[in-house]
Amino acid sequence: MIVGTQKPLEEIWDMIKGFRKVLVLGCNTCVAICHAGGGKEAEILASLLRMKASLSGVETTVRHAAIERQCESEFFEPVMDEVRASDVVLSLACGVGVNFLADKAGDIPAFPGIDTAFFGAVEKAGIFKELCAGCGGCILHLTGGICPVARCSKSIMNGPCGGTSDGKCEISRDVDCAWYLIVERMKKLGTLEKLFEIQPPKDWSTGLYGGPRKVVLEHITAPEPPEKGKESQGGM
Amino acid sequence: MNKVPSKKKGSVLVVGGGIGGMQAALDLADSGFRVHMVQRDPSIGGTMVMLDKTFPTGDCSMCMISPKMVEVGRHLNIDIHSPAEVVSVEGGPGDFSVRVRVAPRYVDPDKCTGCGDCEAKCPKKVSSEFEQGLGVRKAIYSLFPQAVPNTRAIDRKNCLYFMKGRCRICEKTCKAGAINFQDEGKELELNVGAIILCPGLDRYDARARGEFGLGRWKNVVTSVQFERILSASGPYKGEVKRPSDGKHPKKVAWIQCVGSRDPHNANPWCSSVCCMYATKQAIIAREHDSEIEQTIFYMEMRAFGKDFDKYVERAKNDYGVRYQRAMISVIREDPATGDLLLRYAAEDGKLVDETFGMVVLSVGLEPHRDAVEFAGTFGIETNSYRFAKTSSIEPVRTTRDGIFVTGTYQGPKDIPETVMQGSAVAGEVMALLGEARGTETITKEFPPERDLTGEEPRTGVFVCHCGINIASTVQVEKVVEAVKDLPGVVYATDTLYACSQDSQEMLKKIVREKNLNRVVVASCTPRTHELLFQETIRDAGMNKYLFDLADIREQCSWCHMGQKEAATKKAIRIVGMAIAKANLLEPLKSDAVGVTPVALVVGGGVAGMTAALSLADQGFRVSLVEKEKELGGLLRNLRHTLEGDDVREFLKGKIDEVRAHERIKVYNDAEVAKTGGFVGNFETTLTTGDVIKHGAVILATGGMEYQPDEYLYNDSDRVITQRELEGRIASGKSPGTGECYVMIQCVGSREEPNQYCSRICCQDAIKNAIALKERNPDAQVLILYRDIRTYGLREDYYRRARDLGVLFVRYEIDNKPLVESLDNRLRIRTWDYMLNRELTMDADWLVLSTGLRPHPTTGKTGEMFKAARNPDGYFLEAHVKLRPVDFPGEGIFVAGLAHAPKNLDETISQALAAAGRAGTVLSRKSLTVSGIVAKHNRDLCMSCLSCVRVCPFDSPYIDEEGRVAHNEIKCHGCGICAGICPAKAFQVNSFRDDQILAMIDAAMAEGKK
Amino acid sequence: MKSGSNLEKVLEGGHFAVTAEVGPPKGTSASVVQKKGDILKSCCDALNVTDNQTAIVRMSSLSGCVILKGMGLDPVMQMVVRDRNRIAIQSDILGAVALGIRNVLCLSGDHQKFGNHPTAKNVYDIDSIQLVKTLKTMRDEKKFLCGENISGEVPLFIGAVENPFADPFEFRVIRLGKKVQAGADFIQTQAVYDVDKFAGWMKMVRDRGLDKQVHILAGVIPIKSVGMARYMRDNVSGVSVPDEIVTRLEDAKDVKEEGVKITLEIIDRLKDIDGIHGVHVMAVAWEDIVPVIAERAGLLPRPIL
Amino acid sequence: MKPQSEQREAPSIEKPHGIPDGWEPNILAFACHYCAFAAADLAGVMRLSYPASVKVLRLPCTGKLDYIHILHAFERGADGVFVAG
Repeated sequence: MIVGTQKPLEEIWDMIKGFRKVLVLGCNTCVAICHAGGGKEAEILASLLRMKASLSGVETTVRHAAIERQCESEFFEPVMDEVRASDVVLSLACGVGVNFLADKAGDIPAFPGIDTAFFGAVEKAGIFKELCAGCGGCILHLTGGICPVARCSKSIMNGPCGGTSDGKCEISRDVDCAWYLIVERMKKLGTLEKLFEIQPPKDWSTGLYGGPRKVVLEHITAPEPPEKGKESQGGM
Repeated sequence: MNKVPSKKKGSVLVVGGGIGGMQAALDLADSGFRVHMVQRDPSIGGTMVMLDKTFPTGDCSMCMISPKMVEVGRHLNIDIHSPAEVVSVEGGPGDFSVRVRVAPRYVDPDKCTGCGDCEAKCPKKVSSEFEQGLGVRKAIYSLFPQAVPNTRAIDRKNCLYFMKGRCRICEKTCKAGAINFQDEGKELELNVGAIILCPGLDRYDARARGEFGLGRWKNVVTSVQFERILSASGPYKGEVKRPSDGKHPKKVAWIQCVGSRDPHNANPWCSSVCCMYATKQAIIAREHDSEIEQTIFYMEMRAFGKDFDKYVERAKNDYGVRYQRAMISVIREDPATGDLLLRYAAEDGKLVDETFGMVVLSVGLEPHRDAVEFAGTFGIETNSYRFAKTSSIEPVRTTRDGIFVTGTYQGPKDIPETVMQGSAVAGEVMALLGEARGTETITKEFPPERDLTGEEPRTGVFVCHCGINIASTVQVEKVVEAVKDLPGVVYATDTLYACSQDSQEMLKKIVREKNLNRVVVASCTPRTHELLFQETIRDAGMNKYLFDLADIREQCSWCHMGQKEAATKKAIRIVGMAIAKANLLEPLKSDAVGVTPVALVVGGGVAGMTAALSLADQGFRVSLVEKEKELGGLLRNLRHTLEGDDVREFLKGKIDEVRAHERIKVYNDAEVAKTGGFVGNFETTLTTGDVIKHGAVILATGGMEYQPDEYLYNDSDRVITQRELEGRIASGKSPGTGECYVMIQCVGSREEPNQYCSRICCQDAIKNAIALKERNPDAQVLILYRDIRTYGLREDYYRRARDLGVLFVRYEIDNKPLVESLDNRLRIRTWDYMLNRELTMDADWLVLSTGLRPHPTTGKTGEMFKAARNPDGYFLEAHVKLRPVDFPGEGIFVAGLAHAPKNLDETISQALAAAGRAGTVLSRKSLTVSGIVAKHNRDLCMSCLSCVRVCPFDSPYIDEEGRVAHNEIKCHGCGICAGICPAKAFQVNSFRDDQILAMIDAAMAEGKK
Repeated sequence: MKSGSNLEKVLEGGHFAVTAEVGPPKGTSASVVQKKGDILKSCCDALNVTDNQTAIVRMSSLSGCVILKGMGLDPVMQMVVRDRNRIAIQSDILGAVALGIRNVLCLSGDHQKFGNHPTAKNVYDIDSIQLVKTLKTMRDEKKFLCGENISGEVPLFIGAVENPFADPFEFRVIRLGKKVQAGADFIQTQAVYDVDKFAGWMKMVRDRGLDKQVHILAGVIPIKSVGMARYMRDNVSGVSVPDEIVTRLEDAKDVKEEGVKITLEIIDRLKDIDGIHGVHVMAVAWEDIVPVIAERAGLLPRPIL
Repeated sequence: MKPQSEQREAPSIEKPHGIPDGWEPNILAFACHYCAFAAADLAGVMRLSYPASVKVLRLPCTGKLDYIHILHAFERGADGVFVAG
């Protein structure tokens, strides 16, 4: 899932303090699961902003709402009146949702309430960790299912570098060395010899560095409108 | 099965109302028996209520025991007779007649509301027994604020009226008219099927040891006095102060073994608890006062219990407690300062003088002073120390059939073991009286519930004066006036005592007359009175959850005395909050689920077999699962107990009994493969393919003996374990003529990574040492130890070993003995701390006292039943003090070595306890679920699993569709799920978000004028 | 000869090589580099110029190399893959060769987190092994990474580093093998203090025959103070400083002298290990000790080839 | 999916100002039924005195407490919130 963390209140306040009618809009999917931007957090943030406004002597109304997913057009319908009645919408969705909302919100600004962090998983309650970088060219079959792109701080393909110590990365004792894990895991799988080969430089063009990406599923995309007269001829 | 009318009585007498007696009473009353509790003091509670905190978790003692006391006090099937004593006992198992003398209380419990006005007004001050003389009480009093029953009692010896014929102020004060100076007490004749003795303990009177100056030097206090000093509700409100001048002592000393382990001047036994309570007190003292320097003078650190060694390590490392191994010969006071000068012999033998601001005497435990007469009344034998006589294989049976014993009357012990024995005697009684279950219990009948669907709230408010308790501070009429027009309120009134019988009737009448559908009572705390009022409105045909209690006494009038205006304003807010909530309350159903009256016992060792037999005797079918071909477990390796009981004989008898029992089915070569379900309704599949449906499970997966690799064990045939030595002694191979045996203790125990005491090894070594010496006095036996931990009455054998000439030499962990092999002998070198030099011995045999480990299957089994384990791998009980055989998940219990290392008698006690606890589940036709549970809204739920991860009771789970679902049967209504749920998919009944928000609004609203 | 550099000649000639490290300044002064070059020129066969070491911005390695080259010294250009993508790397290599640089040492580079721009974006387009292979392809096949041809020769003596003390120990030799396979001509190792462990590693290296395929120079860092020893022991990942070294320094009257003695003892033992073809002395901010060490270790004079 | 329609009114918080004489903070305590609420009872039993402006709201466990409960109290004018469990 997409993991995010809420921005500091001061930063949010700086974004919205000039606006009189604020809508805090939560997204009840990934960011709700990581306790950063669901309906519950929207309600909490709205309350905090109301108090912040009051303490700053600014007359501001702050309302809150949430929808299932801010990355689907249809889900916005029930809140669009609220959106249009606002001076600014503070979206607690991931960056995807904020972009999407900006497209829909016309002349109403859409601001981010959270920092979208990474694709990750719950390690245990309250701890989320990054496991995939969305590079568009998966090589997990070569690395024991452990991703060096996302989990090695240098994203190297022929690790581990000389900075590893006691299985930890040089950047912090709290970070596991991904390559240490890869070697240990492949030992266990009996496939260590796969690591003897030199991995060639990675093709990064499938990732962020290749420009904005798009996936098109032709079997699902709406076909061109059929010619008139043929519409109801399908057997029922 | 046709139920043959039983000749056995379905009621039980519990003599003593301490924590052990309470546990036995609750277990029995919860499983279909009627209980008479006879308590000598005017309140139940015993010793535990006097304690501040408990080791090793630091939990507040009163907070733990108080709800239990309330439960006992309110239980429909427990009658408390107090202050009372048993006069005579006739008859036998299944049918005893008992005469009980109830002493006069001079206060009529039927009329008394417990308001305490009389006590406040009583002019006579008396030194308080409860505060150990550090505080005062009145002549009419309750033992302590949370007393149960909370009916006051007049202390005739100190009452001015009884002494001088005038006063009677209490009588004039009592608006309920409960004072009765003519009370003569009464005598009761009870017919019971079994008797449980738990009279509790006395503490050694340290004034007998004049050299310590107790009673002479003001700043020398007993450990119980120090408990009261530490207690936030005690005489010093938790401030560590000296009795002489109220100053904070900088240095505090604890002196251990005062009155214990001293056959010449005091009691010969070890009191088992003092090392740990002194450690606890030293820790808490530092928590209360960071300047304090604590020193504990001790002979041997007996931290033998579960996680105790870790606790002592924490005391040393995190709390700066200094442990000084030394005997104090004398204490002298500096009259100018009140400081105390202690003289002791340091380890190098030099005499040292050290000054302390305060000294705590760790006084030992002993049987109640009337223990001998007491035993006579019940016709049971005592041992030479006046404890009830029992054996290691029947640890809770007295010498008279049908009479059982629990707690410190059986021998010195701590709280969890007392509680465990409380459940154990309950288990024994259930087995004895199984057929009479349910024959004498009473149930309450209620009228049908009125259907309230669609009605707007019609709330009635009853504001209590509580005599003058509330009314003297809160202007009750003003409160009524202020709330009567609040939304939803259709009726508001005041009442003198809301809890009195006539008020209850009035309340019911008004509910019907005014057609009320919500009731708010504003009086005292819901913790003691909510159930009472809920029952009353239920009696009036209302759902009991349509009630809220506003606490305007404990949380208002009593803490704002003399501030009428402010208190009244606050009371209005409090009542307003309750009304706001009441308006949003909804009737709740208490669901019930059936119970499969079958037990699964995992593990066929002595724990598993004992539990299985007890449950089968109670009348339940039992499936006993043993992974090996044979039953018996670890005990098969043992021949005799320290006390000399023949273990093989005992074990054979048990196995035969299990095999022959018609209600026990044994599955050998079988393990649990998977399990599911919840209390009352488990379904477990075995590796054999058998599927067992059961209502409760006992995990008795046992332990293992540690296989050493230390001290040349793998290199020399002359290095053996205690178990191997036991075999050699039994077969006559040991001792050979003039042989020398050296034993090393704590092999594989009490050091990282196994920082725990294996508890059995000291006795094992001493048992074998005695056997060697008895067979051949010429044999030399030398035991290298760290601390000899022959706790309780086992101390006798330590003394016997020394008398027989067994030598004991202490070693320290950072200077362990060194062993080298010499042809057919072994050379052992160790540092002798007494002589301050190295000792070298050549031995024929080196015997290693190897500790215990949890059985490797413990982890796997635990995971399946979601039973947590401690860092050492032993099962972690639900609460180390009060729920020693339960798991947080209901219907799952633990017994034996799987829980922690323990001796045979303790394993048997725990197994009986597990059976007793399981009996409380299996004996019910159905289990009622409280209405206060979390409700799960699947439409809102995102299955994020936050609830699944945080719930302490495993009630949210992933269902067959792979989504989060909620099992309300397991839910305790704590609401942690609701707190964490990002989708607000959980709401706790009666604590819903809308209700809480409404209460916040009401709390913050300006009160009406 | 692949490159004809002095270092290559010394090593191919079977001599025990000595290299040292020159850290360029956090500024524009060429004289800083020249001064260090002056101190080191008579006691070393080649001088490494570090590349924004520990991710702290300094004068570029290429410039430092050019300055040393101008003094008639043989520079080793260190190149990390942290800051350049494959385009920049190859372009810099072309320029370096054009300016007469012949030795290149390929490294991953310390993570920017440690440096003075911790919020920088790193590159890590290719890793150090891929860099070695890229240089070999450029030299031997005269082709860029993309396969297109390079005009002109690319005479390079390719170096790589290895840390025998990092985890997982047994995989380190395998990884060294990958570097050799990728085309490394010489290896400079992380600083050695635990000679026993290092010897164990070298045995694994010899068992795989790698010592025959590549010149291994053992890294040495003289310790100047007790604090530095403790810091290296406790905080520098992948460096293993035995406690007894710390104790020796703690007990020493003259810590610097003791540090030198320890270094000499280590070099002495390294010389006896089969497959060690030289030492690489990294005297960070203590360059003037290198001639002393070289002298006392009997490594002078340096061969002139 | 339905948007969360329930909305709170605009807040009625005063602007910060100096503390007037005799002012007592308005404090709401959230207390666990099993411990802190029992402790509050005990305080009464022991006749310990504290300002009457402190009010206690009983929860089944402080784990039930939600951020919004605290914030709501502040929005309604609480000067302090005390969570004990």
